[in-house]
Amino acid sequence: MADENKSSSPPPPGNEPKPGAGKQSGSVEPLPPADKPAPVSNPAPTSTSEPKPAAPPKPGGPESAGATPPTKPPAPAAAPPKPTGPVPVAWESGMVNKLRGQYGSGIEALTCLGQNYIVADSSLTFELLQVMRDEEEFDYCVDVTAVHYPKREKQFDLVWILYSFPRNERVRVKTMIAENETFPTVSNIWPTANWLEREVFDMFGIKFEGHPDMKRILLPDGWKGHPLRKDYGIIEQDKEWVQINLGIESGQ
Amino acid sequence: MTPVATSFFFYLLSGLALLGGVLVITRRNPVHSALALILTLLALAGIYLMLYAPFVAGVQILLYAGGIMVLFLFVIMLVNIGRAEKEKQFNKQWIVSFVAAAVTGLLFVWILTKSPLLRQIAQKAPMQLPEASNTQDVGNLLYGQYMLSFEIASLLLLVAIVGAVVMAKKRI
Amino acid sequence: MTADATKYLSHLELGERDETFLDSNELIINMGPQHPATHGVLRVILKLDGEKVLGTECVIGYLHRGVEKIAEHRTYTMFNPYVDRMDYVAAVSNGLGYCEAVEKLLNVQAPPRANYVRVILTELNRIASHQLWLGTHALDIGAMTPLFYTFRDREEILKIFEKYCGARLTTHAFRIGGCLYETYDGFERDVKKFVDFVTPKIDEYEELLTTNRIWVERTKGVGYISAKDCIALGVTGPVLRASGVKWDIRKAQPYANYSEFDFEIPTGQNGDTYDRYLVRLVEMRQSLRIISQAVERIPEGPIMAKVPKVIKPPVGEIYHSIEAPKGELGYFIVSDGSTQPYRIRVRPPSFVNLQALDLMVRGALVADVIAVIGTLDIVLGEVDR
Amino acid sequence: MLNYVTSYLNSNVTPGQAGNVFWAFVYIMVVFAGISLAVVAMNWLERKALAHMQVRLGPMRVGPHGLLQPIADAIKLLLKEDIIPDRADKAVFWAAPFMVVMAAFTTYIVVPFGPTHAITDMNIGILFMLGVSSLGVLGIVMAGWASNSNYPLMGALRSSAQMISYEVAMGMAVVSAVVMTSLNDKGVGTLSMIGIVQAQQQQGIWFAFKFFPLGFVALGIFAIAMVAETNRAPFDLPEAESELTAGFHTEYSGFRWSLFMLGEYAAMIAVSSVAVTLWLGGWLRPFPNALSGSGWDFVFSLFPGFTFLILAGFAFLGVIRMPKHPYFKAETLGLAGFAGALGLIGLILFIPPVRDRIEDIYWFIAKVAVFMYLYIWYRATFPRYRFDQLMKVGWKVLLPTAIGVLIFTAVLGVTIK
Repeated sequence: MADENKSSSPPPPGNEPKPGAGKQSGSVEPLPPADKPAPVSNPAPTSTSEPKPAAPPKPGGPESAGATPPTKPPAPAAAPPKPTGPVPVAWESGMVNKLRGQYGSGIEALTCLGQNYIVADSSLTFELLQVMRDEEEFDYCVDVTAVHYPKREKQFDLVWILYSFPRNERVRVKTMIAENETFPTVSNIWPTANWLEREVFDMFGIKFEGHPDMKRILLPDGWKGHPLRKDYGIIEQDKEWVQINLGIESGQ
Repeated sequence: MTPVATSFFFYLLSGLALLGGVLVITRRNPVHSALALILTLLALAGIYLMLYAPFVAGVQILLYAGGIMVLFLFVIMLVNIGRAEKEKQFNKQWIVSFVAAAVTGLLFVWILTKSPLLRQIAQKAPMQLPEASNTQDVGNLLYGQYMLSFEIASLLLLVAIVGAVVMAKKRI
Repeated sequence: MTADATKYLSHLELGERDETFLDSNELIINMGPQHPATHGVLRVILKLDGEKVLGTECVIGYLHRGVEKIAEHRTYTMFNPYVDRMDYVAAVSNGLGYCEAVEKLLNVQAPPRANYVRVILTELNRIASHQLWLGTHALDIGAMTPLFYTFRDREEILKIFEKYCGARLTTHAFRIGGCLYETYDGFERDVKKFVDFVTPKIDEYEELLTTNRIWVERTKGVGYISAKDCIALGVTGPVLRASGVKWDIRKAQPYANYSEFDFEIPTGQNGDTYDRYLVRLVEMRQSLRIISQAVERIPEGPIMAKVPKVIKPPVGEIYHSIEAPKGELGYFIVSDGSTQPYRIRVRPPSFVNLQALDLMVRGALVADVIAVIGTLDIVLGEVDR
Repeated sequence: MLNYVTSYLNSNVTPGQAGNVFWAFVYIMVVFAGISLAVVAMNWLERKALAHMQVRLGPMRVGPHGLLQPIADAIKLLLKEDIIPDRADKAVFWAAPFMVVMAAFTTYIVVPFGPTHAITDMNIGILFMLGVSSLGVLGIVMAGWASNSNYPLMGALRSSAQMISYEVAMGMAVVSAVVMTSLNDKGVGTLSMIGIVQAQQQQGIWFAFKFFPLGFVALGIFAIAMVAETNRAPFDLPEAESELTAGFHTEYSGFRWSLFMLGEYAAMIAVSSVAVTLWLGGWLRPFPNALSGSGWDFVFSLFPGFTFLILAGFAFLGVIRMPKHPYFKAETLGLAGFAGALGLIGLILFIPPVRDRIEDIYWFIAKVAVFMYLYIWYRATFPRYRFDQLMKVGWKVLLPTAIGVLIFTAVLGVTIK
């Protein structure tokens, strides 16, 4: 599968005119990269060459900065910029439109810092992932992970980072779930999710339904607590486990 | 070669052979039994040497002690020894077999001491076989006088090999 | 793996047992965590029928240090050295991935000269990593000598690292926004000399192994994995390429300034250990190509972009991945606008690649398990983090 | 008594054949000590040669150029704690290393270092050799089983299967050499080790070159099978470090472990001696027929002395290249002394009576040394075979070839005479 035509040529031609970079509203000025003549003049922000088919031109792209290439890169604003943060904007593409048509307001497709992501309702997410795999050819699940926001009502962000070999495109799918809420496993869709979900379970305590082997992967089986939760202190440990299994007072 | 301390080595080797034989049946652990059997076989090889039959001794070591017993051990090692050790070592007929063995032994002793024929042979016993040509003689006999039986025996072994393969592997 | 997963895998071969009357017990063997061939503290539980592998289970985590947790309690700058300790044989690559990810979050770009230095060092590190892999892999298969050859040549790379940044292994060579150190006098000369030195050495490794009958027998057809399975299992890097997928992040989604260089992506067809070996050898040669291009063109200019002393990225999240020697190394960083990352997730190539072990060794022999662990090129520091 | 001792000196046979217990005992002691010394030297040489093949130096610390390293190793091994695993079968665990060593050393009873320089000459010499060396596998199997652990058990299983398989091919190759001995007037061959060498002398050709290439192929088969028999690279599966940690001797330590090593190296020398005896003319010097005559005899008899002088020269070169620093004074002196001793031995070997007596032994050892070097070379060059490939090589390549060689040898022997 994964044909060569995508891999050998850098990004698909569709996104070349568009500078792609995040439309940072902040004052951090990107440095124009190519100021010497010899090499290929790469359009300003190569680092963010995430392909985004048919994205609308963003306002205030950095090409204005690239247009004034001094021999010395311009110093950024004298005062350290106040990070106001890039603002996510809606992500438009054929696929997104199709998905919107299918799920309506259940999903929200956004672009931030040149990267696309979809925030979906937790009830829709599994189906969405299945569709992404089977119909949209996102055949490679790069990563499954989670983020813990203890102050939120739905405490966990579950994140799937997907990549499509045929489209050479990355997308993140995010959903929110509450503590004690389970989520159906995607290890049936992408076998690679097997260990990744186990790690999420190990670190956050999120259980995946239907997972073939839902147990801890990095920490020992009898360990109590899930270390990547925000309420788990950095020097916290399962004292009891350490004392029983290692025969020492404390691991610290 | 002039023999040295013949009787000492004879008793030593036969003692070892007997000891090994007894250990084979009394040890509970099958690996120990197999090792005791190897001891017996080696002692027998020594006795063959003393009887000026070096070829038989060599074959005894090469085939029995070095080949067959290694295969024995190979199989035994894969057996669950823990279970074998818990099982009963002797079954109920041990009295019968003991009596039979004792009678046979007595019979041997009686023949050795009473039989005139054997006594005749025993008196002729110290016939010196020429060691130097022993192997050649064995070869001549096997491939001359006993050619047919030798070949039949090898055919039998071939059949046994094929049979073993067929029995061991369900699909070939 | 569940039965459903087979839909996405081309084969899920369950080791078939020979039917015999002599039914010996299945043997459960615990390989590791102390074992000469598990490359650290990997523990593999093998279910064997004689020498045949019926199934495996990897037990990992013996080197777990909670890097992701530590990251949440360090500033962005302070966390930088920690990433070197993950894949410690390719520390420079780890640092590149992390620095670029944070730079993306900050929307800063490293100056061109820094990019060139980064590319040179990263490619040197790729060669060093592959050399270490080749030596240990050959040692696992029983060929002792390549180990010493590769270590001899890897030493030259480490010398360059040491001259550049003072460290040989955990280099911490890059900083957010560029490189901290200007190249030392004679850096270009050293790198050129190294390229000239190591090019014939790679032929030397090949001479020892590529046509060696035993080596070919031990590696051809061993640890086969198809392209479909690779993608389904998320396996990346040389393993994926050896299965015939021409995919390399340096080409597919170029980072740093890789788009400026001319190089090939080697691929194999058979997806076996031998092809992976060949692919990695060609990769070393291609890396040398990149290095010699880069060192010719290295521009003058600043080596560090202007970044604030206190790095405080705006609220947001970023996923940035690079082609580490072992596969796709990704950083998913969530920033809450403070000086400390809210969450850093490392997507380690070794961890994901190791998952394919079970599939690759089912029905093979014990000796093949060793060969496959070697060919996956895992580093337990990265698997466990 | 003195009479008994001196009477042997006039005889023309080995002490075993002469039935002289005193000299037999002396020979046994000399051979035992010599082999042990050879194993120690081999240990050093292997580490050094391997190191230089692998662009490193090898032992350099203990003594000049690490010459005393084997002694240091021996002391370390003897002083190490001797661990017997709790769940091991103690008696068998204890006996296994002795079995290996005994099997390896017993074979030397029939190894002919010269026409009279053997402990004894048995009518079944080569058969005895094969038989006793095959007992070594018993020790390995015992060790593997008695350790009561999975890795040693797997090592033992591999070892027994491997040795039995390769013994077959090995035996076939040996038989083809034995068949060659019968190509004389009487048509009677011999299994005696001395007889085999004498047959080569009579026929005026080393069996390796007889019916070329048949003898050479047979030697090749034997040379491969003997590597497998002694569990050395590339056939070192029973102790494959990267797979089975250390195979059958994983659980052994200290003295017992060193006995395994002793047995392994002694067995290596023993099988090499068999190869030399059967195919390379044993103690015969090169070209005994083509370059015959007292002049050539004299030239060839100078070889032992010159060899030692060359070795002494190398040692002196080492002395010259030693750093001129007080720290190295003791080492320099030691190396100089070593060189002096070698040179002295070389000079002694020029004395005519010594020269005549030692020449056979010299040529035998020189030929064996070539094989020992091959062992080291293999180890530096080859990866390890996998178990099924090993079996394939043994049964599907070596055995048919060996049978073919045997048949052709027999046919040629009958037709050509």
